[in-house]
Amino acid sequence: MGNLTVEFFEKTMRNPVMNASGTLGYGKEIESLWGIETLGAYVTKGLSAEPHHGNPTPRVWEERNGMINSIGLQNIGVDRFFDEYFPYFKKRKTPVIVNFFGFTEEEYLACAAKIKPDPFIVALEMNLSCPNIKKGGISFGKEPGAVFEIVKHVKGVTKIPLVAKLTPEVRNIVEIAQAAHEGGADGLTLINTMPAAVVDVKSRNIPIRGGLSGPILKPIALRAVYECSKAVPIPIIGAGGIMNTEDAISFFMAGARAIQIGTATFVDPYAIPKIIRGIGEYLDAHGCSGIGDIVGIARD
Amino acid sequence: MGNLTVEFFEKTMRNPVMNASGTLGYGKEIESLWGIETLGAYVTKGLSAEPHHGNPTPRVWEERNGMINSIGLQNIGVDRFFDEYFPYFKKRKTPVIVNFFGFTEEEYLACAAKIKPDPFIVALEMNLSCPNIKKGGISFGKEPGAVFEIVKHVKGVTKIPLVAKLTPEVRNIVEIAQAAHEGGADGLTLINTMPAAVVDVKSRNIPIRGGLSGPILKPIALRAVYECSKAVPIPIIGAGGIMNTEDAISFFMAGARAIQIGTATFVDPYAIPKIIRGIGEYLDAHGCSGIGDIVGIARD
Amino acid sequence: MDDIEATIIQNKHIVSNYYTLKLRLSKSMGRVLPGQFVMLKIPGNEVFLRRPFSIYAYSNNTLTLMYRVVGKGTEILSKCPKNERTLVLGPLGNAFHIRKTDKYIVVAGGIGIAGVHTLIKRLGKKASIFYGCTNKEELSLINDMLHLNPMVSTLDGSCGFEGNVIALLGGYIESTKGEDRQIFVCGPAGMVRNLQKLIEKDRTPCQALVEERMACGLGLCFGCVIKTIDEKEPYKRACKEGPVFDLWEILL
Amino acid sequence: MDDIEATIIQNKHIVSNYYTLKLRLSKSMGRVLPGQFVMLKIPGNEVFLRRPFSIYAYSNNTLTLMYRVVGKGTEILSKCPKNERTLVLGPLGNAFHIRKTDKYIVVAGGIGIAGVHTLIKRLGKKASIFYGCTNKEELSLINDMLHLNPMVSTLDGSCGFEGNVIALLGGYIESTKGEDRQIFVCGPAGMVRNLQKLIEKDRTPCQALVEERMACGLGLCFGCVIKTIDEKEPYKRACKEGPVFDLWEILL
Ligand SMILES: Cc1cc2nc3c(=O)[nH]c(=O)nc-3n(C[C@H](O)[C@H](O)[C@H](O)COP(=O)(O)OP(=O)(O)OC[C@H]3O[C@@H](n4cnc5c(N)ncnc54)[C@H](O)[C@@H]3O)c2cc1C
Ligand SMILES: Cc1cc2nc3c(=O)[nH]c(=O)nc-3n(C[C@H](O)[C@H](O)[C@H](O)COP(=O)(O)OP(=O)(O)OC[C@H]3O[C@@H](n4cnc5c(N)ncnc54)[C@H](O)[C@@H]3O)c2cc1C
Ligand SMILES: Cc1cc2nc3c(=O)[nH]c(=O)nc-3n(C[C@H](O)[C@H](O)[C@H](O)COP(=O)(O)O)c2cc1C
Ligand SMILES: Cc1cc2nc3c(=O)[nH]c(=O)nc-3n(C[C@H](O)[C@H](O)[C@H](O)COP(=O)(O)O)c2cc1C
Ligand code: FES
Ligand code: FES
Repeated sequence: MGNLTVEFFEKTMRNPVMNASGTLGYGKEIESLWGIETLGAYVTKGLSAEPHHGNPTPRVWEERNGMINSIGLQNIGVDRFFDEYFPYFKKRKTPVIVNFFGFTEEEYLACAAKIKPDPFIVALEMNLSCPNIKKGGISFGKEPGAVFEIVKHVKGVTKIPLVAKLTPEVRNIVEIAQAAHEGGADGLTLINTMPAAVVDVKSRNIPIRGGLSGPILKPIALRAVYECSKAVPIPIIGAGGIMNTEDAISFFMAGARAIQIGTATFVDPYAIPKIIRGIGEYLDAHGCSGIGDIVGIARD
Repeated sequence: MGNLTVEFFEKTMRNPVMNASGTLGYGKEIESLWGIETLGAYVTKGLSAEPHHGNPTPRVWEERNGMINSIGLQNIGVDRFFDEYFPYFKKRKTPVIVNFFGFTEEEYLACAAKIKPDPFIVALEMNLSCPNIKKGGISFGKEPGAVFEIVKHVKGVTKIPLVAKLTPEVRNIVEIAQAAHEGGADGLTLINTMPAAVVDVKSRNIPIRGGLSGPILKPIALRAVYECSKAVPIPIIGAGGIMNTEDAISFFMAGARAIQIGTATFVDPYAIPKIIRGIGEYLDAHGCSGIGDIVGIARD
Repeated sequence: MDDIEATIIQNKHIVSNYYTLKLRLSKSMGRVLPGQFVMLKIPGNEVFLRRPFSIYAYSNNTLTLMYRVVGKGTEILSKCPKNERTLVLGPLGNAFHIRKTDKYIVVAGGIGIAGVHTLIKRLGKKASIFYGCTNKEELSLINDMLHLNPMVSTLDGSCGFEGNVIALLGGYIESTKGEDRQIFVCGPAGMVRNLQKLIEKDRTPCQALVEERMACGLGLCFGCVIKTIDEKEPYKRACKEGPVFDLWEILL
Repeated sequence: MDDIEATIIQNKHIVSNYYTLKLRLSKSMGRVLPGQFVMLKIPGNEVFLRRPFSIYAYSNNTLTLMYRVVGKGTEILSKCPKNERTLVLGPLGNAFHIRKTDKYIVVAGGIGIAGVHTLIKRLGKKASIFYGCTNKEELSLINDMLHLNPMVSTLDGSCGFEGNVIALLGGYIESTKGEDRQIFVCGPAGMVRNLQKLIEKDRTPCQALVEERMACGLGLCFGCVIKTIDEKEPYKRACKEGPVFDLWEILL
């Protein structure tokens, strides 16, 4: 099979496929099905400077061709992750991207500052969908100015490459991408979930309000990847409803240099290894020497 | 069957169900299947002060559980509509909501000013998703300040009740709803299509970038309806992926006082009459005296 | 015109990826004109929108379509068993207008034959038929017209003229110069463009059945437009003002 | 544990909306413990996520589930014919822990019986079984346990004790006071809460099998949590740290 290796921020990854943050637990949970080293990089569950309990249930709800989650960023905190889990990835020579968040700018900075550079840390992925509790709960990723500031400040406390993960709930994702780039982001992940709600007609309840993921998100994500990849020179990691190899290829063609797979793993726990294999086969069948041959080739 | 009649802006409508703008042509096209007077109100195709040609093809594309359109607001102009089509609705005693747009504020004002009050015009529906060509193509509906201004100015040139139709591509639809209300909007329509794109892996093209509609949109629309209905006192018209009676009921429960049906008509041209009948049956079966009994009753 | 319940009574493979589908309708479609089409619901819920197909034949509440498998919808359709139920919206669109003339010429390429089949049946011996396809095998698509002596071309030369059908037509057009002719065409966009070039000088009267992506088929969405020479309102709906257009009024 | 191809060999209606589903697996699931569950793919593509079901019985690569039709997924499942193929991810979750004791008490309500079925088979005559359901007919769900002399209650009083099973259990708990007892429970949340109240004073050792909405079943998503008394980390995953929890450690 062809060469799937990619360089990301001067680190080599076996392939351009990662899990999406929050959809592969702390990593170890999948080991009875497939080895973590299958991944190009493991993206951590969203971590914060201090542990968080998350939301009460229901936390997940099925939607036609998608799902809504309201996990509420439950996590054991960045310190425990590095004590208890990080050695596992190092032992398995699996690069890690550390997804992190905060409810205030200070929390973002505190968390980023705690993470020490390491040969197996490819990047920090900064979740900008998080509500800013000092600004009435409006999330950090909404205004170009605010994005510029927080990215710049985080860059000031870490030497690790920084990827900004953007929310689609903005007026124009291209201007947010540009602001992140100008703030110093080394890459972008597009996109996080889209806010949504369910009405249960029988019980006359709104059982859940949360983030929409899965196939439903794909056309929205593809648009974001395409438009942002034309507007900024930094690498883009695509995410949103990638269920199979064809979906993955479409993200590369739209301009993504790597992809993340989330909800698909819940539907088929082998989705990630299958898609990695599928990408290899696609490249072989089309005489490509690497993923670079198809990144961003789709014409409008 | 129970009473479906609703009062909207002091006009009586037979029922709270409308077509969504742009999905029932100029109205006459459906007459060989069912009578236009079936509708609570007919919502016009988006009209502008001057005619517009619209976009080249492809203009429509199928998505899993939805579709993408890029019609480009083709229309014959507001004058021709009132000359050639409006008398048809009057003759059939069918209330009309006039959807309109502009590419500059002046065009919005010019169009609104041309529409004379009439017993059969329930409201003007102002499409705020339209790109402002004087502001680099960013649409009018994106910033609370801009929305407040344009709504206020349009209110200054018409005595007809004004409904603002919002785009979901904003940082926080609730603040847009509030701005529209403060600007003087008498009602809101939530939501317009969500920007999306398709990559055709075989041809390595992006055949279409446009607005996503259909079932895919429903959870996003429900969230918008729910949150905005809690935040503003003006009536909300819900739209987005309503395919059947249960979907319709869920929008009422989330807080909509009327609904619009778009894409469903393409899948089943009888979707509108079926849903109207279904709502009546639901109200009967649940001992409701009118739609008011269920509007906004869903609890979080 | 209505949305009519239908039952598949036959779904037959013809050759390569071509099929015919016979449907029994639960009620009459009313009068069907040559060139009209239907919007067919693809059984199941894998695909969302309906698919447009020309009315290949219709009589006694039995509708026949001829289709080519090109994507997801037609793929699913090709696997639908007998007795599967579905919905057919139609008849839709305008129709070929048959004006009295000396010579009727019908030109079709590939699956385009489905669009002119009822027209050919109507014209009978009065029509000169030109049909282009890929190879000999695909000629079974016109098995029921052989008595009308169609002129055929195959791209691989395995039968008839070798090359495209417009090249074949060229000689005929030349030899009937000056006569009052009327051309009807249905086929791939490239073929129709070639025809346009061929007869550009004489601007021979010609009607073309065009294909555009459709969402509603009813004129509701303005998704299926084709550009015309009408400067005031260039985009006309293929499903409503079409699918048959005067070749000299459209911009391909 | 693996995602295993499976073929439906029987899908049998028992009574009202209860069914049993027998699946032949293409390979062994390995060791299955009482209380464990599987994530079943619902055939077709109408529903998206998998559905969790307790392992009702398992031997020789044959897996049996007992299910109740409550929504879209189970509705579709109830219509799946023999020979339909699907996928079964499992065995998943922790298990009931059987500690040596004088008295084992198994309490189940409705479809909750599926969660304790393998446990009852394991305990055999050593267990006192309490089963609550709606009416006499539903007692056919425990047909294969009648030789174990289960105590039954029906809400309509059509068989056994009239009322809920916790009320029935009350007398037994009273009469065995002071003995070393161990309770296992699986049933609706209300029933488990009532049990908690009943034995609150003595805090009788009790393990509860809980149901939460799940997306992955593998501990990946943190969607299925249940609140516990652990102040540092209150939310535990029902699919990973559960589905069996110490009744005195969870907050219902
Ligand atoms: C008026 C008219 C008459 C037609 N008559 C016939 C006929 O008799 N026999 C036949 O085989 N085909 C006919 N077609 C083309 C046929 O509609 C498409 O081949 C079919 O819709 C493809 O569907 P799919 O799901 O297999 O392809 P996909 O590519 O998966 O379809 C995706 C979408 O694109 C649309 N689409 C794709 N290709 C075409 C096309 N060439 N034209 C229009 N829409 C397309 C589909 O309708 C669908 O909405 C006709 C088209 C039109 C407009
Ligand atoms: C560990 C465990 C074991 C279970 N064992 C059984 C069993 O042996 N037999 C049985 O009949 N049922 C069992 N259930 C409940 C069963 O999973 C649900 O009834 C089923 O998922 C409902 O699916 P649906 O599509 O019919 O309902 P819908 O309401 O349409 O389902 C929508 C979503 O909600 C989830 N959901 C709905 N109800 C429940 C519920 N009670 N518990 C968890 N998720 C739910 C579904 O999984 C799905 O994701 C078990 C649940 C868990 C967590
Ligand atoms: C259960 C769940 C938990 C998630 N948790 C996080 C998180 O902690 N941080 C984050 O940045 N994104 C989180 N996401 C978003 C995903 O990483 C991803 O961006 C999104 O789900 C779209 O991809 P998908 O459609 O492939 O799932 C979560 C998504 C899901 C479904
Ligand atoms: C083909 C098409 C054309 C549309 N044209 C307009 C328009 O002119 N003005 C407008 O405000 N919304 C327009 N819309 C948006 C719809 O009115 C509606 O808000 C949206 O489609 C969501 O509803 P649905 O999911 O029921 O289709 C159009 C939608 C479609 C699919
Ligand atoms: S397909 Fe909708 S207008 Fe023609
Ligand atoms: S269902 Fe995903 S963690 Fe339990």
